[in-house]
Amino acid sequence: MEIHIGDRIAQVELISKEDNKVVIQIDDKTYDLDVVMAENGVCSILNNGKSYNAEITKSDNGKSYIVNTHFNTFPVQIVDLQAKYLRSRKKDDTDEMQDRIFSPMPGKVVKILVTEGQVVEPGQSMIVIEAMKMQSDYKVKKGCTIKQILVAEGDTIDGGQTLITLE
Amino acid sequence: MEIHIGDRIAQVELISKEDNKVVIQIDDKTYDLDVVMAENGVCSILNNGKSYNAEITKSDNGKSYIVNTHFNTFPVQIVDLQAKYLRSRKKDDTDEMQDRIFSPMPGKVVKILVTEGQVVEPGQSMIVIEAMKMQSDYKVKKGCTIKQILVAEGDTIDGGQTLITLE
Amino acid sequence: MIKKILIANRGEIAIRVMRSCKEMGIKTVAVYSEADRTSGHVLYADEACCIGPASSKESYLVIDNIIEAAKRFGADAIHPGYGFLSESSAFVRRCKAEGIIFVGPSAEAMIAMGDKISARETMIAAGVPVVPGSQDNLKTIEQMKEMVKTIGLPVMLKATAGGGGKGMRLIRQESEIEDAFFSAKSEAANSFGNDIVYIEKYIESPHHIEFQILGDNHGNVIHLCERECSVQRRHQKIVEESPSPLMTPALRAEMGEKAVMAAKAVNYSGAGTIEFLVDNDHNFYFLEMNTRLQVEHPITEEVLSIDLVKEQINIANNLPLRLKQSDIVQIGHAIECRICAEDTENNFMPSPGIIKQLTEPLGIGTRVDSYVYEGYEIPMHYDPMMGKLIVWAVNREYAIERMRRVLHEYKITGIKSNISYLRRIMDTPDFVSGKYDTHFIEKNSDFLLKTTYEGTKDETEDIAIIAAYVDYILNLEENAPQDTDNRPISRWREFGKQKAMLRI
Amino acid sequence: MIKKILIANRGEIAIRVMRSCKEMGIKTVAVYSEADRTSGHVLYADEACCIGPASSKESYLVIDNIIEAAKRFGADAIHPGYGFLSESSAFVRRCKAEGIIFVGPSAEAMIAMGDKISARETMIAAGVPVVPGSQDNLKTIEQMKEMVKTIGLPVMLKATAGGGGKGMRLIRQESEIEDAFFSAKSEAANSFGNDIVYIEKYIESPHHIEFQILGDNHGNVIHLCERECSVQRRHQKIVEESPSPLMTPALRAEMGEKAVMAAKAVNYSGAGTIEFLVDNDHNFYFLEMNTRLQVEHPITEEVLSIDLVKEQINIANNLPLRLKQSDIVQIGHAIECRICAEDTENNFMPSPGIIKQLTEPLGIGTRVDSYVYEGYEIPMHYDPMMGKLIVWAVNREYAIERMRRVLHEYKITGIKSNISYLRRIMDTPDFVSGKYDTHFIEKNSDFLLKTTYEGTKDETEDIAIIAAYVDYILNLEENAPQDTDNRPISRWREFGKQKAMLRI
Repeated sequence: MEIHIGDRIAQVELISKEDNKVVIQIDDKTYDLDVVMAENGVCSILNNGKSYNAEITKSDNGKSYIVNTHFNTFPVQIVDLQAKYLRSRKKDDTDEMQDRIFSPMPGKVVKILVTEGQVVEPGQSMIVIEAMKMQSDYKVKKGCTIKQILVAEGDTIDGGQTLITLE
Repeated sequence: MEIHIGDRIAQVELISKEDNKVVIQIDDKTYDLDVVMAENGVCSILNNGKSYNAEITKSDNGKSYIVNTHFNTFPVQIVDLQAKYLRSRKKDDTDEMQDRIFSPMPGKVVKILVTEGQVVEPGQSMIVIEAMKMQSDYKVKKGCTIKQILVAEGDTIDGGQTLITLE
Repeated sequence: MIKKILIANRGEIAIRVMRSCKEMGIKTVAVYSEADRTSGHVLYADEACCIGPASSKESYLVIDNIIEAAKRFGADAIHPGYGFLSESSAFVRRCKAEGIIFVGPSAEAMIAMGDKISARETMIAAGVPVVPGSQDNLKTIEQMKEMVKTIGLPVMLKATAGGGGKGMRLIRQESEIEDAFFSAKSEAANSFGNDIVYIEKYIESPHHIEFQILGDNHGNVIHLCERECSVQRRHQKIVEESPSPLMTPALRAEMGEKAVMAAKAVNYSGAGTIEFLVDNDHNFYFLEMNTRLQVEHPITEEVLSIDLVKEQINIANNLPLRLKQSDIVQIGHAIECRICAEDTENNFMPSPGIIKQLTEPLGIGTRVDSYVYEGYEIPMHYDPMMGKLIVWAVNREYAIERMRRVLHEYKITGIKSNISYLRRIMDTPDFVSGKYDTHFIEKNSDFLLKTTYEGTKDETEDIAIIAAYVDYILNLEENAPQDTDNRPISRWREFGKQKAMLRI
Repeated sequence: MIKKILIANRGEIAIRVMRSCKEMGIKTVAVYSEADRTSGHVLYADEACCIGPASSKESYLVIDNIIEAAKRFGADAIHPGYGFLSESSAFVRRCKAEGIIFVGPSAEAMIAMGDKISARETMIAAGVPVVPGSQDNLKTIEQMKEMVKTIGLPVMLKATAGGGGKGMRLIRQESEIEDAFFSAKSEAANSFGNDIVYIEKYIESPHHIEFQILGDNHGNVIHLCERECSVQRRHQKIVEESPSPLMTPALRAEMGEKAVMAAKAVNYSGAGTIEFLVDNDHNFYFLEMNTRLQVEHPITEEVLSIDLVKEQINIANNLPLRLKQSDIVQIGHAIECRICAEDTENNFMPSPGIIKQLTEPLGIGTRVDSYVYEGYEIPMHYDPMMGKLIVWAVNREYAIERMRRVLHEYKITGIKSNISYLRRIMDTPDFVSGKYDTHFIEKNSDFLLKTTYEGTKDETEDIAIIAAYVDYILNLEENAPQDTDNRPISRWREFGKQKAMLRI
């Protein structure tokens, strides 16, 4: 199975499993492990006696993880057959296409700098969002037209909520 | 509805509820409250501005609670219609009847002091259980006969597990 | 004596104040905005009062609402914490008018120190050194040369209307004066339509070092030594320590004396902080006074073994200072790290959200002042600081080692935090050697933003893969294909969103 | 220098030791029994090794297994913690034979102090006072009277074969001697078939006070002042404090000197504790020596600002003591409470189980040394102690106030704990006044077992009812009638109980 971590694509296979002893192959390395996992996502891994702790949070069909190990945070994607299929179908609309503006975190709309129907240039600022006393403005990557503005100044928004659609 | 707390039986009624504002009547007192509850059972109650925290754990059909407030721990029983019905049916076999020996906590069987078929006297020790370096011996309340011994010396036992049946 | 204190603040500082109140047997009243019902300080207090909507302009900054809460709950004193209304002289006056004790200085002292220009003048009059220079308009090159002679090189030439470095010139040699003067003037005129320029002494390798002071209502003032606060990013302090690695006993005595003079100049009562700029040659200049408790006050508490909040309350109770200057001797070394919900790798973007897992460090020499807990949703409306991690050890080297240990123990997921960034600060050679100034973060930015840490990249990546993979398999096995995380979105459930009437 | 230490222990003391190792840059190896895979010390260590089944006789007490683990992971030293093998001279000898440094004293010192009779003789020879008396058979009433004259009244007459108070007589006056002698002898003969009796000085109002000592491999020994440990239940310490309320500077100097003599008498190296019985008149008697770190060592660390584990490791590294006797000055006051999983209202029955919720106290002057976490299942195989809560404050009064505050913050559910019992100790007049001895728990048992606390009984009961009721309603609303608690039984899931082969 394929697992994506950052830019790396790893081939991962479960070789064997007995109680909490697991053997997992990642690319050309074989790991002989003792793994226990807490309900809250804390994972203790003993690899040849070496003790690692990882904290995981997941989202998106249970196949998309954020994993903390030591002082690192990794995005990890499980690409099983279903995910592969969906990916292949999605190939057409590449990530390059930016069809909306959203904020990764919740916040408040401070200012909207464009109007519907307006033609905007690459790098032009669309909207200013404030969270935790800090303002960020969101820009378009490519030239496009503002399709719809879904929020108003003063609105409270959620993380990931679509604010402006583009075309 | 009836709620039992220790020996006390309280009449509890929900008068109204809007968001986290609730009005609850307990016996002859009416409480106007602001209540929020965490998934892990921590409950914050503001009663007329006074801030209380209670931590609850529950078991047994979700109607039997252990509640910690300040430095007190209370057993709380919700007695709804279903529970009332079950209780009325149970009336026949009173708590007085002791038909088994069990340990409230997990542990290890250190010694079994009786044999099957043996007639025992009130207060006679049946079995010695060890947990956390401490030994406790379990006695019968009334004279009876040992029906069956379900464990052996050296066994690891769970809390609540029947160890010896009596008749 | 004060029996009940309302804490006009939120988050970690509200809890910090309540802890000392609880120890003193003083009842506490929390105030909270609608976004803060589940905040730690509400749960901690004896009583709590909602004072308005999420926006602090409509809640924590509304004097009327806070006074009303104090009266409703019969609080005889108000502790302002830091931020919000803590430096509002209007609030102090209002408390006085309402007969409520304000735990802090008088409105007059606050006003005298609140305005930069009047503070500067007061300090000059009191004999406390300020950054040499003047904000007078330099009209001619002769005036300029005269001024440079008084101040001494290097100087910074600045445009009154300036900003973004425009119209600014650093002058190190006399030969540069003329050119700088004319070019800056014309640049300023072109950029801002205003060619007024002035000069200030340029402080090389500036250290931000502040002195904690305590004054009582009986005219006694002492200083509680210094805190080194030069680890700053955009004027936001990140790491503080005490003692300062730059400090010498002689300099401490001298700066401490000036800090006491500064406080006495405004008849200061309560806890306050005199901030100085110090250069590598130990010249020091008054910067400003903070007329309240500082975020970083715990490091002073640790090296002096005192409780500043208790001292504040004693002062508010009209008691004379418990301590004399001769009692004040720093022991060992303390470091504080501010733990923030922010994405250090993404331009320090704030990262509000739900804390999924939280492990706070414990054990010897460790202090955590925080207000968050597992399952808590950090609101987007306020400061990203979740708490402070403070260590104490016998010396600076041991304190750094301890800070590394406790940052290693600190685990938080669900939101982004600056913990690994702080951990890297503890490994930065300039920090380890103690040879750093306010340019530290800028100078070491590459080192500080290294993304991998400890062990090889592949190894830690593989561990991350294993953790995710095992979780994935466990879920498959449990035959419970859940669409998203089944862990709580927020531990706090709003009690009945549907406005139902229920009768059981 | 030591690079890697195996900690031959579990729970809080294993983590305590690892914390100091981590700060010193020393790698750590945990050992664990099959019941301890998810114990905090396994998660904390750099490496971990399973050494056998749950029963400590088959794991933590098996010298071979521990030595094997040390060799496998290349540990150059072993720290024994307390309990388990920490006072096994056989283990010390084995370490030596295997070329592994044992962080503790020599086998010889351990043996000399391990046996009560030889320890007593060694102490008498070294001039350290012991409880007067002798275990010689008193055959005649004349011998008895002679002995009483030497020891002085009151004395306790005991039967060698005795137990349960049989054959025991407290003699306060000379006139009682004869009667006591004959009646005890006949009682002993009847009860045990053995009439041998002996006498010992009876200590009224005994205080259990111990002195921490440190010795190095170069013959230096210092004492680190005292710990008051008289709050005991069935010889189990519950609360400890330092300094002792009974202590005076003169007595401290005298007892400290004797403690150093005691340690020097056996060429002691490492950290150790000399336990004394002290009466209200400041007479003190050697009780025994513990040749290891004590559970209550943190209160010494707090008042002296040192890290005893680091000192132990430095000594094991053959370094001379870092501190001189003149450096040792207690500052402020520290109290420790032992947090145990036990049902104080039910004869202190141990209460293993799963911790459902856990909130540990934080903030100024607070130290928590523990190993449990939310979701952890406390195994039934070991000691019920989950951790220790330590506070420091400027004086005893403030330390008690702080301890009340932190016990209030400490929340633990799912298992029974002794937290409210400890809280009541902090309110017991004898404790508050500092006038208590080893009879404290017995004397105050009624007060300590009061079940309600703070506020009226009805009020707190109503709050408990409300919490349960609201949870019940919430569950009804969610239309998710679950048979039992839907919160995790244990957070730790055994990875795949069914022995399946899976290929994805």
